Amino acid sequence: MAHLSIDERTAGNVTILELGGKITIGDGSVQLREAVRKLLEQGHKNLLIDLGKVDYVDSSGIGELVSCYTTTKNQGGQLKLLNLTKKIQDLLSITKLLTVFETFESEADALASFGG
Amino acid sequence: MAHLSIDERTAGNVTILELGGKITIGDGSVQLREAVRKLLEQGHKNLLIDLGKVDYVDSSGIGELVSCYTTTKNQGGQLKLLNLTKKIQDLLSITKLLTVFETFESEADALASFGG
Amino acid sequence: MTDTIELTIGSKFDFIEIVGSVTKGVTELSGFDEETTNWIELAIRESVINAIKHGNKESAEKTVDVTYTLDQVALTILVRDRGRGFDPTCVPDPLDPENLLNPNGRGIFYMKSFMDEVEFSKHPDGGTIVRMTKRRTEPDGNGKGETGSDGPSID
Amino acid sequence: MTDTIELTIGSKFDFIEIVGSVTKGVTELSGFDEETTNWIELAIRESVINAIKHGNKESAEKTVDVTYTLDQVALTILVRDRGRGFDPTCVPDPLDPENLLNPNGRGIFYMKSFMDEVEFSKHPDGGTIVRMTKRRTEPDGNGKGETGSDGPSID
Ligand SMILES: Nc1ncnc2c1ncn2[C@@H]1O[C@H](COP(=O)(O)OP(=O)(O)O)[C@@H](O)[C@H]1O
Ligand SMILES: Nc1ncnc2c1ncn2[C@@H]1O[C@H](COP(=O)(O)OP(=O)(O)O)[C@@H](O)[C@H]1O
Repeated sequence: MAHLSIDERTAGNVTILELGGKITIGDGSVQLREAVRKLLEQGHKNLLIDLGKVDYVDSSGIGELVSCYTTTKNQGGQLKLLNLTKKIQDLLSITKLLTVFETFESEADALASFGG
Repeated sequence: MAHLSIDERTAGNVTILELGGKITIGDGSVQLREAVRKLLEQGHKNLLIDLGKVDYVDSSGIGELVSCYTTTKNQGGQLKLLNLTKKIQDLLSITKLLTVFETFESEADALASFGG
Repeated sequence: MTDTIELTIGSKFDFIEIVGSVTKGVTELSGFDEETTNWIELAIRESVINAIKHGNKESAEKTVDVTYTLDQVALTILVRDRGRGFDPTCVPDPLDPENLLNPNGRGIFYMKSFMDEVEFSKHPDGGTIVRMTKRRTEPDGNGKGETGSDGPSID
Repeated sequence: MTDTIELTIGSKFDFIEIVGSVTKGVTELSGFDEETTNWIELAIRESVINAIKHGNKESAEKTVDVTYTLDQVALTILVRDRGRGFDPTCVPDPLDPENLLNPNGRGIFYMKSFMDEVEFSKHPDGGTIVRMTKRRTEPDGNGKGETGSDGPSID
């Protein structure tokens, strides 16, 4: 139960991580951390996280997104968010994290924002 | 929560009751009893109960089907079952109720069985 | 290692759905397959309905306790009410031809059909305890793993 | 009339889903709308995660009790652990700019955002009790019925 699915694909110089399911304490958060760590190791530094199919996030999940953001930035990369659900939008908003993350509703706009 | 939906339609001299949801203690069982009682009062005596969209039945629900069968028969009518789910099939089978109820997998066959 | 979950509800049929969802959660964690999970859920619901209806006679202040214990061998579920108790050997057989059209009397039969063991006892402080067990592995210990389609035997 | 449901679990994150489904069942019975139900579920999950993680430090034999009490005015949920307790006034503010990128420290903030009242106390026998309340009707008693979109206030 309670699993996170992660589909990876590449668009130009950006790696898109399409998440589905739950980003919660335990499994979900760990899986996301591992996926981002591996991509950074392989030199993929432009990461776009598609949250459209995530149906549940708790404070650990939000914390994990923050961690991934920081790790990516510290390695000279960029991590941005695509397709926030209303729930995630609310959770980020009340903790002032919308001022931290760059977020997009359109994949094309998001990809363009990373530059060539 | 936990509700039974009942859609009624007529095919020739047969009234088809399409059930959806749960036939369980409380609401579901009472609703079914009321619907059958009303039809019998109005003179509709050929009843076909379509169980295809019923996702949960407990022993009260099974008992209610038996009650409706008996009431209908006592008033000179016939009550038959259509589209048993595997669960309902199993529940009827182990309590030897498949020897009591006439059951059908095809609506056409069921309707034909009532005669003209 | 043993895991225990306890749930206590007042004597209201409204709470049956909650008992159902806890049962489903516990059986899924136990690794039972979907079909077995459904039958265990049905058995526990029947037992809790009996506890509310026949045991506590729906009196609001009397509670029903449901305890789930999972060990390596089996999932054991206890359902306790605060009623007067009853003699389970006197319950009519629903398969007896004269009972076939009885609208009641199938609950305990379903509990026994879907669980491996069902035992009734009296709590020292009063009330009935129903103890139901579902084995996680084959009884002969041949290591076949989770019980597969351990549903009712259909004739 | 007052309804109470009690749930006791061991200190394992695996059981959080079960707490979630009981919470959902209780809030739906209480007549809260879907969005409010989701936020209440989140608040209770956060509290139970804290009880398992910070309170009981995941030690298997220590339990967490969750008690749901519904009356005409409000749904009140108590979460009790067997830990050492803590001083809730010393918890850092997650909105403080220097904490904004902290991966932890948002659980209690979410609990307070989504519930009407959150109080921490110590149980006489040890452990923390978190008492969370969600009102069913508008606080000024203007009879508006169930709280509608009583979610977080978004700036
Ligand atoms: N917890 C209980 N306390 C007292 N009597 C019970 C209890 N459970 C079952 N019984 C008795 O056993 C009978 C058979 O129960 P059951 O097979 O579940 O069928 P039903 O509930 O439809 O009558 C009940 O009618 C009741 O008399
Ligand atoms: N039940 C508890 N027992 C002991 N300490 C707790 C408990 N709940 C919260 N705390 C303390 O409060 C801090 C803040 O909790 P919270 O806001 O949920 O964030 P997080 O759990 O991510 O640290 C925790 O780090 C912990 O020190």
